[in-house]
Formats: sequence, structure tokens, C-alpha cells
Amino acid sequence: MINVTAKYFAVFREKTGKESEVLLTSAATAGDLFTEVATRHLFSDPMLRCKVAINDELAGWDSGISEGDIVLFFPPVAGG
Amino acid sequence: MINVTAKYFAVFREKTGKESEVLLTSAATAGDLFTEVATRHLFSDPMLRCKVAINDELAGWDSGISEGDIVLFFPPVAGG
Amino acid sequence: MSRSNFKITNEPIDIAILNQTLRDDSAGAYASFEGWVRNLNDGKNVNSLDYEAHGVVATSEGEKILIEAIDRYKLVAATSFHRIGHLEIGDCAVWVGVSAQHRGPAFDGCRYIIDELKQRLPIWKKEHYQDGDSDWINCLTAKD
Amino acid sequence: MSRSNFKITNEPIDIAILNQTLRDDSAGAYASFEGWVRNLNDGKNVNSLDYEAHGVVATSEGEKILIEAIDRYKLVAATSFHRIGHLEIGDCAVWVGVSAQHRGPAFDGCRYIIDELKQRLPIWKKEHYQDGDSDWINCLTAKD
Repeated sequence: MINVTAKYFAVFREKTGKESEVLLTSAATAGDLFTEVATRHLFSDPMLRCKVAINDELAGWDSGISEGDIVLFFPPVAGG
Repeated sequence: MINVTAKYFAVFREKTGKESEVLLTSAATAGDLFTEVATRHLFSDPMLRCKVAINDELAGWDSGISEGDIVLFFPPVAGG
Repeated sequence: MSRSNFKITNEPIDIAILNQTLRDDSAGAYASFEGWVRNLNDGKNVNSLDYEAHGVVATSEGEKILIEAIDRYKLVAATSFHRIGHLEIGDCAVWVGVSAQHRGPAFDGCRYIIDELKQRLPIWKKEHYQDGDSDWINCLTAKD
Repeated sequence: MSRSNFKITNEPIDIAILNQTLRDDSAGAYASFEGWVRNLNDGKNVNSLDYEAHGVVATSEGEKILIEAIDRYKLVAATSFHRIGHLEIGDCAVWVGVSAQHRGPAFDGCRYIIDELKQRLPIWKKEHYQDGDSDWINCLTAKD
């Protein structure tokens, strides 16, 4: 089990009611962690339409996560 | 035979050394008239790359010309 | 001269000044795109909207997109600014400007940049409607 | 609101003002093109150039092209100004701006207009070279 910080943006922040939370998790990848938080907070957007960044760098859903990582969950984007 | 005014632009004006001239011609179409002036003034641009306007309206090379018409000969264009 | 320049900003975008930064004696063509807030989206009457971004990630991804476009289309220079915060109808939300020797690459490079920005930048938009409702927009519902 | 506006002009083109004339609450996208005088054409070093036009025919043909683009791409509005007279390196010789609901038609409409203007307007360009020579350019030698 590791401790990571999950950060939420836009509609994810509204659904969770918080900007971030520290999680004790057995998730090995960013994707595992997303599934965990999406289930708990009832996110409705499918993972493949969302994005993830680890420590301020965009990453793939299969990227490994480590103790102390800050994992940013981005809902579907709408720039422009 | 009819009298028409031919007007020359850009490189055509430089080759003829004049902005316009009145011609007494047997040409029936704008294309016939072009061939006549191109031969006399040694224009080197092929007719199909040039344009013609009759009385300030763009026209086809097969357009008929009449007594008193003002025929504008435009060398290949280079706007933009 | 810096060839690429991407910024997320709270301020109105000063296009006349940015246009000047793209100039170069070898550049014969300039193409630009502006995204304006419009009064209708997906059949709903929009009053205003709020943009939110993750500044660090959006800026580094935006810069990456500009460099991809410069390399791919041999652009002379490429710049883009994206607004965040509260915007009203008619405000310019995003601006892209590129210069190139010829017009084909200028158009293609500008189009590439805006298409990629819209898909890759962590930026979100909340629309406020005339009926008092508001909603987060995503790229499935947003047509532009 | 006039939807199309084409002009041949001796004056520098005031793009910021023209951009404003294209605005409409329903327009979410704006695309523009500028043709800048560049220092090299066909391998020759250019110092400056002179544009000459047949004003009446060029204006009516330019207006026709804008209306074609508005109809074909469902543009909100389209404007273009073309300079004539003496221009220096970096000067804006031609500007095209269009607004549309979405970006696809904005880009396509803008591109259509500049492509057609270059082929159809009675405008000619004489380039003055660094070596003192000068030459009329035509659309076979001009790449942009």
C-alpha cells in the first residue's frame, strides 16, 4: 500500500467536493487509481475520455504510481 | 471594320509603351483582337493565361466586340 | 527570436502585438484563428462562461503542440494564447497565429495547432445559460 | 450588417478595426490570412515592390469571391482588403478575415477566398531587386 495525493479538476472537483485528497491505495497504475476514485465518487466519464498527469507531467493510464506521487485527474477537456 | 479602344496594363503597358490606343479592326471577338495586338506588340504571354474585360466587365475570349467597346487586356495576374 | 510562444492568461489577448512577434523578412504568409464565445451551444442560449485550466500542464502541452507544428509545416513562428476566467459573448477565448514562407503551410499549421489544443490541453469550460442553469462542457458536446 | 466587404486601397490595412466588423454573437470562429511582402522570391533578393490594379474590375470580382465563399461555407461574414502602390518588406499586401459558427468553415472559407483572389483579381506586382533590376511577377513564378 502507498500514499498518493489525488487532485480533481472541473466537474471532478464538483463531484468529489474537494480539490484533492490523500489516498492509501493498493493501485499500481494511474488507471487502477482512477477506477478506484471513479467508483467511490461516481464519475460518469469513461476513463479513455479523461486524462491523467503524474507530478505535473501528462502520463498514460498504464503508468506506475509510487509513494508520494501527486496524481491529477482531468475530466474530458474543452479548450478553445 | 469597327473602332474599339484597347487598354493595356502592367507588362502590356510597358511593351506597347502606351495606356491605350484606338484600333480600326476586323476582329469579331476579344480573342481575335488579342491575337492582333499581341502579334503587333510582341506580347509573350499566351492568351489563356491572360484575361480580358469589355467595358469594365470580365469577359471570355470568345465574347463578341462592337463599335465603341473599351477592351481591357490584363497580363497574367499576381495579386496577394 | 523565440519561434514558439504559448501562454494561458487571465487578460484579454493583445493580438496586434502578438502578430508583430511573428514577423520575419522571410515570411510571406500569416494565418490566424480566434475562438469567440458565442451565444448558442448545443441548442442552449449561453450568457457567459468560465474557463479553468491546469496552468503548468496546459502550458507545457501547448508549447509542445506549437513546436510540433513548426517542425511539421516548416513554420517561421507560431504563437497561441488561451484565456481563462470569466468570459462574455464575443470575447476571444483562444488565439493562434503562425507565419510561414507560403500560405499552404501557414493555413495547415494554424489548423493543426487549434485542433490539437482543443484535444490535448487540460482546460475546461463551464457555460452559464439564460435559464439560470450552468454546465461543464466536454469535447463530445462542444462542436468548436 | 454588411456580410461582405472587399476593397482595393492605397492605405495600410487597419486589421483591428476590420476584425471588429466581422463579429456577431452567433460567430464562434474567426480565421484570417495576411500576405506579407517577403525578401526573397524565386531565388532573388527583393527590396520592395509596386502593386497595380484595375480598381473597378478588381473590386467587383473581389466582392463576387467573398459572396461565393459566404454561400459555399455558410460564413457569418467575410472581408478582404488588398493594397496597391509601393510596399516594403514586411508590409501587409492583402488581408482576408472571415467569421463562422465553427472553425472548419472559417478555415476553408478563408483559404478559398485567398486562393481565388490570387487567380482572379486584375492585380500586378513589380518586384524591385537588390541588384537594381526589376520585374513583373506572374502567377507561374509567384508561389504565394
